[in-house]
Amino acid sequence: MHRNHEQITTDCYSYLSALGEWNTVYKVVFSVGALVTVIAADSVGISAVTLFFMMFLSVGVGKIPGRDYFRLMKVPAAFILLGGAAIVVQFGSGDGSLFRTGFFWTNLFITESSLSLGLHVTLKAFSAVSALFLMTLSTPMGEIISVFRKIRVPVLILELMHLIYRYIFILSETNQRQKDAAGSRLGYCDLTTSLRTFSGELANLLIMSMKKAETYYDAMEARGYEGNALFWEEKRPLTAKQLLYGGLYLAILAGAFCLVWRRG
Amino acid sequence: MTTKQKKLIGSVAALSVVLGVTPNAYAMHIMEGYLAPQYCIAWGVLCIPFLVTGYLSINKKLKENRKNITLLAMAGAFIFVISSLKIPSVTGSCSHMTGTGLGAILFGPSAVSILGIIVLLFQAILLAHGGLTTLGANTFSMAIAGPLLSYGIFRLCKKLNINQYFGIFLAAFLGDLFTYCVTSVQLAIAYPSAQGGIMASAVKFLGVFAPTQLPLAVLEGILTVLIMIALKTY
Amino acid sequence: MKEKILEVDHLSFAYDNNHNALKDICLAIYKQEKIAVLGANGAGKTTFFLNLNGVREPSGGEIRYRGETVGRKNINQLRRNVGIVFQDADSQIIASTVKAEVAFGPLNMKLPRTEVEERTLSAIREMKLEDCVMRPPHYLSGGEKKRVSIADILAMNCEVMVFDEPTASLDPVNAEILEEVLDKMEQQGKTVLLSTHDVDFAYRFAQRVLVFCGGELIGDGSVEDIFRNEALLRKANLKKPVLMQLYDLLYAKGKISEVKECPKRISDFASLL
Amino acid sequence: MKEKILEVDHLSFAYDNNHNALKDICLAIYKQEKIAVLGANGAGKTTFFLNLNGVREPSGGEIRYRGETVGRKNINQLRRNVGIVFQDADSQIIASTVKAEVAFGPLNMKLPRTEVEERTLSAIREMKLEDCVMRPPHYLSGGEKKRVSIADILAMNCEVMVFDEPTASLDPVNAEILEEVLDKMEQQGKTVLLSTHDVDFAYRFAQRVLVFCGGELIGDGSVEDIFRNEALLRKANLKKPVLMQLYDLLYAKGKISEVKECPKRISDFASLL
Repeated sequence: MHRNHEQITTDCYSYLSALGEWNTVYKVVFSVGALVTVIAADSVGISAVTLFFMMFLSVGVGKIPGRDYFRLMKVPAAFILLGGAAIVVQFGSGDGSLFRTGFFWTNLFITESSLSLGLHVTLKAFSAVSALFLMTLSTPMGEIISVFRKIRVPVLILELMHLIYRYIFILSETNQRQKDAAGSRLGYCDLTTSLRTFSGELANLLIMSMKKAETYYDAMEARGYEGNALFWEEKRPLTAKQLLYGGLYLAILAGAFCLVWRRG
Repeated sequence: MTTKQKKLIGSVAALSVVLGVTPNAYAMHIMEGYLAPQYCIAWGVLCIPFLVTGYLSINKKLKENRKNITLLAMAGAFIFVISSLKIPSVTGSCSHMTGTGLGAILFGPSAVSILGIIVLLFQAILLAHGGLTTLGANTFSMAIAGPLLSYGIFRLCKKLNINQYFGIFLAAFLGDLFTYCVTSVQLAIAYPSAQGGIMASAVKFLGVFAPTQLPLAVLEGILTVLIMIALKTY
Repeated sequence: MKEKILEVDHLSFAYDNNHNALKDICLAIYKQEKIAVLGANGAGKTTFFLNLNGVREPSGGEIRYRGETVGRKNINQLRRNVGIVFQDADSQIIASTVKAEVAFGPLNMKLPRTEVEERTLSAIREMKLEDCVMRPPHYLSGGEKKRVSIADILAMNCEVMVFDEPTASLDPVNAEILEEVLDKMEQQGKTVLLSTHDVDFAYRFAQRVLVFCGGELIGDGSVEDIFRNEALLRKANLKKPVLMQLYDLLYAKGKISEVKECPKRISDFASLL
Repeated sequence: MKEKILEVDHLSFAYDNNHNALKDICLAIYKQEKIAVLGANGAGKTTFFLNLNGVREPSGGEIRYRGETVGRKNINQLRRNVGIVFQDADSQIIASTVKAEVAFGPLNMKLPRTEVEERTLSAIREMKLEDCVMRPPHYLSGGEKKRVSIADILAMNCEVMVFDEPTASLDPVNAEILEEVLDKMEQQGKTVLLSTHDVDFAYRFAQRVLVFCGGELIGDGSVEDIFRNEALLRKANLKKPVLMQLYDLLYAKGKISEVKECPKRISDFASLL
């Protein structure tokens, strides 16, 4: 939507998604419910079903461009791949392994169970991320915070969340300008200069933000803030269509559970 | 070249390929879906006393002066932003600071616990780093354990009259390192090895993340010192 | 005699560091006045506005709102009736969508939900922001942000509207929208205070001019009086408006007839030549 | 024919989201030109400047510096020779004292220490900042910060100086200092590009005007040509400079003699009436 904030990856989709109209609490319950189901069920079938259904909701129904969706999925990939590797590869004597190689004084090896656990965990992680994406790619931060209010998170924390969310973008915009200005003065000409420039930018960003904080408070107070900020929350009706998708997911889950259970 | 060396080089090469494939080396956030429910809950519960202490200290600060709310929020946003910025590098790979050490030194460990959990939540929501169910575990390692150790070392070095900047370096470096160790142990508890159990598994997780995390910890230490020097002159 | 809304009585204000930001300001503000506030950066304009709205508490003197001295108890009344559009829109915007942002003021005035919504949408319409209602402020352009910050205050429906340097870095399109809003406010009978460095704009807009210099109010009078006072202009480092300079020049050369009030727009010149 | 310094050849630039910020810009910049860059916010002025300095890499077309195509290898040469004074002085500041701040550019150019110091102090003198040499820039007033940001670039001794909206929110004192600097640059034979929303200022300052609209260069010509082109002005939402409007009016009424070039200052009018 805009050139700034490229490093803040998911935010812009939450304002564009066709799922934005959905009832916020329902959406969060749906997403977190699926998330908990995936990790509690701990089953390949449930993970796979959830992964595909959540992708269908975000991309198919929510109209998030598929290419962007997979690009976002790559973000947690570093951790998931490394973590997966650590689970798959065992060391020790390595009896009954599929593959074994000497490594210093010990052996690295992969067993059938470690391989299947690794693949299983990787699938589960991607599935859980897709469930999280259902919420994050369709719910603007202000609405997520409104759900926290409903579950009685202290007002002080809510207020901090609102302000931090806003300030994140102000600071990152400022930093983009800092980077351009420093770059134009050859601040990134070599590595040592770059590191010095980078830390100089951050120090200045901190000072600037601390100095601005007072003006920001004044502006809030001038608009009637009395130590307990109230924020507008949109009312989003729960429709039959939204419930239908939830029902569909539950039906598929039930089917998958039956299959898993019958197989033993 | 012995076969051992070959294998070592091979595994290092394999790792760098993995690192090359993965565009972003963030600090150690345990990803969504990685922990079973009992661990999610256990780590969450373990955070509660620290978070309550943090909440009370923030609350007291605000009672003294209501205007601190925007300052605190700025501090939180600042921690988020430094953790989302790419550290300049020649190789083109990107890495990010954790900001835990700097945050603890600047704002104190109790405020950082609350700001930290908010920042971690935002990282999960806005950057797809970490997750909701793993929030407890991540908060414990990155917003509580790391900052507490950093702050402790920072104070200790001050008391022992160790060179101030060396103290800051140690605080940030060890805080980062500690975070990475705690995360590895958290993962090991969730995924113990068939042979050797949790200990062996912890060694594996430490080993697998070492190539990204060790240089990052050193860089974090250096950058924290540079930032503190720049701030000191004000 | 017009209704007196605000009275500023020997107002002084000092920041913590004892540096006096405002010294002994006395003036009264009447209903429907259009006042331009001039003076260099750091002359005290912004501090004056913050005192006027009650965000800062005077260190000396007092402010009376409709005859009533403003103190801790009735300060909210002042804040509700004097709205400030801050110079930097970013520092004013706090909510995560345009609608939530504009609703912040009315909502914190504890108005009923339907009225909050009504006022919010009407302010958004007035500032031509219909396309951005559900967009977050960080995806708006600079001009849109400025308009949001004005809509913020419009929705509070204040009696007195204060604009802190609204013209700085506005592009022509947004400057035009601003002038429209100012015209509309005049029709609605609002009192407007506006600080600016642009004397030509001040000359066109205002009936009355306040000149600040080093925390003191060194000039308070009609546009004509202030801009004819060469000594005052020199002291405050202000230029005479271009149109006034031109009128004077043309008059000296005998090319234009004498008028009571100097023309304020180029089109006004045509009939005089 | 004057020396050609920069050639912009079918330059395009797109941000990640494929929204074209600059489309097919072609122009050449000559030594000692004084160019005003006009256009609404978001029209592409700042992006154009960033491309000109090499901070942004063109997505299409190329820039030639003294005939040489700019690529990754010689980009630092471009940065050394085209200096940008950014609109927001705060985010330009990087060091913790005024002296270190001004020395930042020359130091990164890897100049010998004595020359760095010499250039730094001379830039500080030129911007009348002698009193703040060792002070942290963040504690200066807005006008002083702006002056520091100009000194930053002066110290780099660039051939081409770019000012991104330098007049926005400058008070009269600092505006005067800015005009002095611009005059001095003319004497030193520098090329100056300057973006502004103030057509009167542009009219007074520039010989040549570039007009941007929606990422395209829709106008490039002499001040007279551009400001006489009513269709262009309407398209870019620009007003005619006041003095030009007045000249036209006076001329239509037969009160002023015909001249080849419209007078640029009020004092110029006196002799014509």
